[in-house]
Amino acid sequence: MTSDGQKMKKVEIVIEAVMLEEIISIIDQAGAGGYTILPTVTGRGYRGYRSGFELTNVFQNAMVFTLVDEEKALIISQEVKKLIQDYAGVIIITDADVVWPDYQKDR
Amino acid sequence: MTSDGQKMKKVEIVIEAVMLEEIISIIDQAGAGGYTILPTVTGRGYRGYRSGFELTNVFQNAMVFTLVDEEKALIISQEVKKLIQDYAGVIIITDADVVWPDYQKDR
Amino acid sequence: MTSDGQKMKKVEIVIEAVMLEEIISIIDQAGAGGYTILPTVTGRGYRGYRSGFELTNVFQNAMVFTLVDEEKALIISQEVKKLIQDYAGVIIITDADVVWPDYQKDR
Amino acid sequence: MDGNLLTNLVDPPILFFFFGIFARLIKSDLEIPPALTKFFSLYMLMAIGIKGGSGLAESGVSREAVLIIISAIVMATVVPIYSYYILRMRLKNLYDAAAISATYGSVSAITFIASSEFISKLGIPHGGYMAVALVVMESPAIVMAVLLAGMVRSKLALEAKATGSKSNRSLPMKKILHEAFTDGTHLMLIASLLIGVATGMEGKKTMSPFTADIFKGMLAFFLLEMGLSVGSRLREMKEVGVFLLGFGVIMPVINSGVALAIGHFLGFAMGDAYMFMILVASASYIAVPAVVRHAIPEANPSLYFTMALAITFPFNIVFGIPLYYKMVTFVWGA
Amino acid sequence: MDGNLLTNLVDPPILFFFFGIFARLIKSDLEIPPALTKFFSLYMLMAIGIKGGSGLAESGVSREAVLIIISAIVMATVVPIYSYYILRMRLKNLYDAAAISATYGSVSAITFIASSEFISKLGIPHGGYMAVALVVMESPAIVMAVLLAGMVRSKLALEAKATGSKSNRSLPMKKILHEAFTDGTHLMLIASLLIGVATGMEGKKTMSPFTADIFKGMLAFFLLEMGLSVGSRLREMKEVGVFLLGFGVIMPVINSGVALAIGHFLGFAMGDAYMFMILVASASYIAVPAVVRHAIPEANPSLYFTMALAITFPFNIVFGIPLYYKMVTFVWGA
Amino acid sequence: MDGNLLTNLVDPPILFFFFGIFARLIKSDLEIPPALTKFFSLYMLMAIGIKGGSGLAESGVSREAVLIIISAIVMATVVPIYSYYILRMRLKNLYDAAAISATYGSVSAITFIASSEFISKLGIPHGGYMAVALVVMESPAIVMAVLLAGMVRSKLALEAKATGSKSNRSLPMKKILHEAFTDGTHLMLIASLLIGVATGMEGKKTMSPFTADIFKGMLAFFLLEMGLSVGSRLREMKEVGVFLLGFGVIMPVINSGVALAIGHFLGFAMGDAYMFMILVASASYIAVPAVVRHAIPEANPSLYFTMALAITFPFNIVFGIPLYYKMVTFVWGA
Ligand SMILES: Nc1ncnc2c1ncn2[C@@H]1O[C@H](COP(=O)(O)O)[C@@H](O)[C@H]1O
Ligand SMILES: Nc1ncnc2c1ncn2[C@@H]1O[C@H](COP(=O)(O)O)[C@@H](O)[C@H]1O
Ligand SMILES: Nc1ncnc2c1ncn2[C@@H]1O[C@H](COP(=O)(O)O)[C@@H](O)[C@H]1O
Ligand code: NA
Ligand code: NA
Ligand code: NA
Repeated sequence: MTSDGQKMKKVEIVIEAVMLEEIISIIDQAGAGGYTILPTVTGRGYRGYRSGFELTNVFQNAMVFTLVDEEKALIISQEVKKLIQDYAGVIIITDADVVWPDYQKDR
Repeated sequence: MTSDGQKMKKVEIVIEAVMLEEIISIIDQAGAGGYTILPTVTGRGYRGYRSGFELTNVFQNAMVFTLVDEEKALIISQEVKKLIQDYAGVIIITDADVVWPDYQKDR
Repeated sequence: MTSDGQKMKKVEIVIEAVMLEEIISIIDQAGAGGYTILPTVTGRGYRGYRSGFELTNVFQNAMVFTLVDEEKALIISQEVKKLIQDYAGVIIITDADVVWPDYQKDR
Repeated sequence: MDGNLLTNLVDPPILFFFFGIFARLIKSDLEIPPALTKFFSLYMLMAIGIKGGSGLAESGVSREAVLIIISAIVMATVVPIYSYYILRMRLKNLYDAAAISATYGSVSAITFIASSEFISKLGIPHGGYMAVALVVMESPAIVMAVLLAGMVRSKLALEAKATGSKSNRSLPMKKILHEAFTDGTHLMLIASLLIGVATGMEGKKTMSPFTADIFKGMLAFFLLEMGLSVGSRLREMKEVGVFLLGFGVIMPVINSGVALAIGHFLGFAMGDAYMFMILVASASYIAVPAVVRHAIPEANPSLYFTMALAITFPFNIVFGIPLYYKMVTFVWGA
Repeated sequence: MDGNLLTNLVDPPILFFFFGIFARLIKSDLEIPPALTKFFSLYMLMAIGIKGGSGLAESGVSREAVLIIISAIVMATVVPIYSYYILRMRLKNLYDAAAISATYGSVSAITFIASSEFISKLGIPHGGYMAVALVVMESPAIVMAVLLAGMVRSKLALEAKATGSKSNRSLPMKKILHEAFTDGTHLMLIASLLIGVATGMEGKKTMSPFTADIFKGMLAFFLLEMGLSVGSRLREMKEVGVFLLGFGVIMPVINSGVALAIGHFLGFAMGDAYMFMILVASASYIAVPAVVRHAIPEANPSLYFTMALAITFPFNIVFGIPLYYKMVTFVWGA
Repeated sequence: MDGNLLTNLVDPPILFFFFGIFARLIKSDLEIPPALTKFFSLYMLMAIGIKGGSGLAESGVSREAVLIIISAIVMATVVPIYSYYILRMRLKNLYDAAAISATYGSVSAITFIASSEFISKLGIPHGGYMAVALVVMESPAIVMAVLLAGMVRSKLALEAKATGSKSNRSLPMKKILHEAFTDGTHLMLIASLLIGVATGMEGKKTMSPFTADIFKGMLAFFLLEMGLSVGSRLREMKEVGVFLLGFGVIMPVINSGVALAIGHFLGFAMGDAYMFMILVASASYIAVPAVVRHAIPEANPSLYFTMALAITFPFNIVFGIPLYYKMVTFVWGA
């Protein structure tokens, strides 16, 4: 892959919007350096269509991803997996080459 | 990759917003377990800049991704490819490790 | 990977919303065939939480990705890397199989 | 019912509600942007609060006001309990029973508004403290439902003992209470009420071009969105089933009857009694689902949300509003 | 043109339109959030509908009303046909010709509003049924354009025979009709009209603080957004070319002339004739592009959208509104 | 301060501001959708512009108007300079000093509105040209700050010579000027002013149900959002530190004093002098940060934005508005 990138895991999580905060606290507790939120996505899955155009955000999804090393990816996916027994959601893990500013090389 | 994930394809499709429904019906017909929609994205491609800030959604894009096995990825990308001869759009396929809730393991 | 796709790099960039235009001009100058913008994302990183719900877009992020060959990916990531010394942002590079319409095969 | 009562329905906002349902049924792409829906809903609460609060500042807190507010809290606590026991007669998933109970114990601000318009048109006044009753009824039902769900959890844990791999992921009571009381829409109503009390008739006058004059138009848009939402939920009706459908139309009538009895026993004025019936008969589809989704994750939101929004809300708007009026005039003898 | 007529332009909403164009030309980052734009556009349709519908309830359906509505349908069908034949004299891509024809056969609600403000200021009334004419003109043009495009497709298929690798991906007529008739903005206008008819003067009075009093302010914001959109489209003007630019300004005048002749022949009242000219002269940049993008995917939206929005709309607002008035007064002899 | 002055605070919009802060402090999820916030902010500017412009059309441009506008430009240029020299006494990062100076040289439209409401309630008029003063004060401060930052850059470059790996990524002056003058909100105010001048009392009358009658309600929503924003910024207060906190409350008072002296020396009417004090005392949290983030990327927006929004804005609303009134009446002897 591109030379100066750092090999990391990109862990993407689609989740019910009401659970976004718990997901973020899982990510934080795993010691991730950060995360990015896509605040409103919609979708269909095992639990049917989640339209996101209702009066309540109960039927809305959010998406968040975090760039972490393999070990943290495992911790996060295990924790989130427990949550998505009860809540709509899915976890997607891909390999990624991440480029940080120089002064953040130590992540 | 992370141990308990299922190896799948993540098929991402950027498409004119007006064609979102056809894309979804292609995904459904291919037998995908679900999809996630990012309802408003903008972009530039072969057909020029698509700003998304007009009175009509004719110049707007949407994005959708579905997690499927290799075979379905092929079917979907072939079908969508036909559509994007006439409509702005692109198909992106990546390898992904997907973690489902336990009771959905059979996907 | 899926047969008829073209092997490319997907370069994703999360950046302060105010810098979106510079990022796009970097992508354009590198000769990329296009890009896709996710206009409002939020997140946390080295520079703290960027909520996106302020009166000004100074605390908001945007996300953009471009599909390019390895060489251009390198150029873009090097240029953007300079910018994210001063501005919040991160660069993520993944391998992707991209399917274009037939008449665009020459990209 | 005489023609007079059906005039409730020949009102632009109500007609836009039906239009919304229709548009969804014929699969139109009509859509109110979510940002506007959220704004309209905050606007409605501001309007109720300013009106109720300034009325309260004018009238002061009477003995009847206190009685009504206490009755409201009591009913918001008791309705979930008897609802739960009725529901568990037929529902297998007891968490669903608890969650549905919460929505019926709580209230719908838009039903309150529509009834208030209806009764004001008939020239019958009601007190500003009815908005306070609206406020105090929102949360107790949630607390009750959570207690019921806790009961269910303990019971199931006892039964299942070692089987329980699916760990209890419900929130601690403290966090639930925090959510119930700091919920944005809830706070908006409370704040508007207090601001109405603090600024009185002067404040009301300043705000009324915004909160009163253009109110009907904003309501028309909001009810249009409600109609669209109801329309899309109608497809999930088969999931709800006959028993719950029946519950969704019979329960409001029973609840309004209980409220009527209390109002008569305690000697409420007719307008107040009517609004009290409306509060008790209505079910919550905004605040309660938002909290209960966290508090009772085991319950299926397609059930409790659909019942409150797509069954009980339209039932109350179309039949309930004139029916409860018939009931109250029958007893009070207007 | 006398000064009197230019007063049309010294109106805050119209000035905000020019400001919008200017802001884009100097590359300002000014932007109306898309959610608001959508809301304003639904609001405009609600306002037209309530006003027209309640007017209709008042006046009843006269013989002239019926004549006007029939004429409207006829013109919406005929304009695309002759437009198409004019366009194909110079356009190589016949799909573009079909799509452009559709926009010119259909109508612009905002042009209708601006003209209605203009003529009302001059004290000349027009019937509530003009809003019905606005409604019925939206869809026939789409149907015509699709038929024309179908003709083109057959012809090209014949010519190309085995060459045709690019399969026909256009929608079946049934789906196009569904889209044309259930389009959200289209339904909103119809529903508002019907609600206006059903609730009459009473409904109008209830709604008017919202739909009439603050109307000018909402229009100012909407026209500002229109100006911004026009401004950004202006850059794509060179793609349009001299022929289409000429078409975009001459066609409305021709169309208004035809409408004038019909109106005179059938003996319309002057205000009605004027509004009929406006309808026929205006082009659609919201509903038609949304459907035609599906129905005729081979056509380039940068052409038909830009022409309707960035050429014909401003031309009508600035020159058309007073010009057609000159024309109608010349014939009716006001 | 007598009770009379505190009436400023017993106004629904102001109370909604405090409610917003409170809601954030107790971590409520209350939120105004960003699209609406943007709309409200454009609405406010439209309202100021139409009102000021039509007033100006009525009164014409007096000698005092010219003097005030010149004074406004001078103060917007001078305030950043002395602010910078005060700030660099303690701040290590000189870019931060330059950026903060820009916000204090510029102005806050909402503070202007709140003061205008306050003083109008007391029956003291001010000229339409005060809105022009508001306009002309926005940009000079930005230019000054950029010049200061340029100075810093040259100095640091000299000091560091070969060390400088972090290349200068600031924008060229031409682009900064473009941004400063074409900033959307800035243009909206200018355009509304000009439209107000062009359409005069007629235009004002047409627009006033929208721009004046429902104004207080829109302001209430906007101030609620301001309160929410202030509330979330309060957590970043420790980053700001004691020195800057002190600067944020003392500087406005000093600035208002300087403005008072100028106003007295040049013989402004009391209402104009008061509004001039407000302009000079207020700090910009919308336009300036948006431009300065590009123009001085080395500066930390958490400092300059938080100071203007979360310290100086609430200080002015709560204490400044009555305090500056005390000051002006003390000198003018009301
Ligand atoms: N196969 C899939 N591909 C893409 N997104 C999915 C898939 N399955 C589920 N999702 C997303 O995850 C959300 C919750 O899924 P579920 O819990 O299966 O209902 C859905 O609403 C989708 O947004
Ligand atoms: N090279 C690319 N990288 C990322 N997105 C692209 C690329 N090319 C096209 N797109 C996206 O796909 C949409 C349609 O592309 P096109 O059909 O090439 O105009 C664009 O508006 C972009 O959002
Ligand atoms: N580890 C990470 N994972 C995902 N997104 C990140 C990560 N670090 C930073 N970001 C995103 O990049 C933005 C800027 O990062 P930073 O410059 O580190 O503050 C953040 O606001 C996030 O949206
Ligand atoms: Na209830
Ligand atoms: Na036409
Ligand atoms: Na200032």
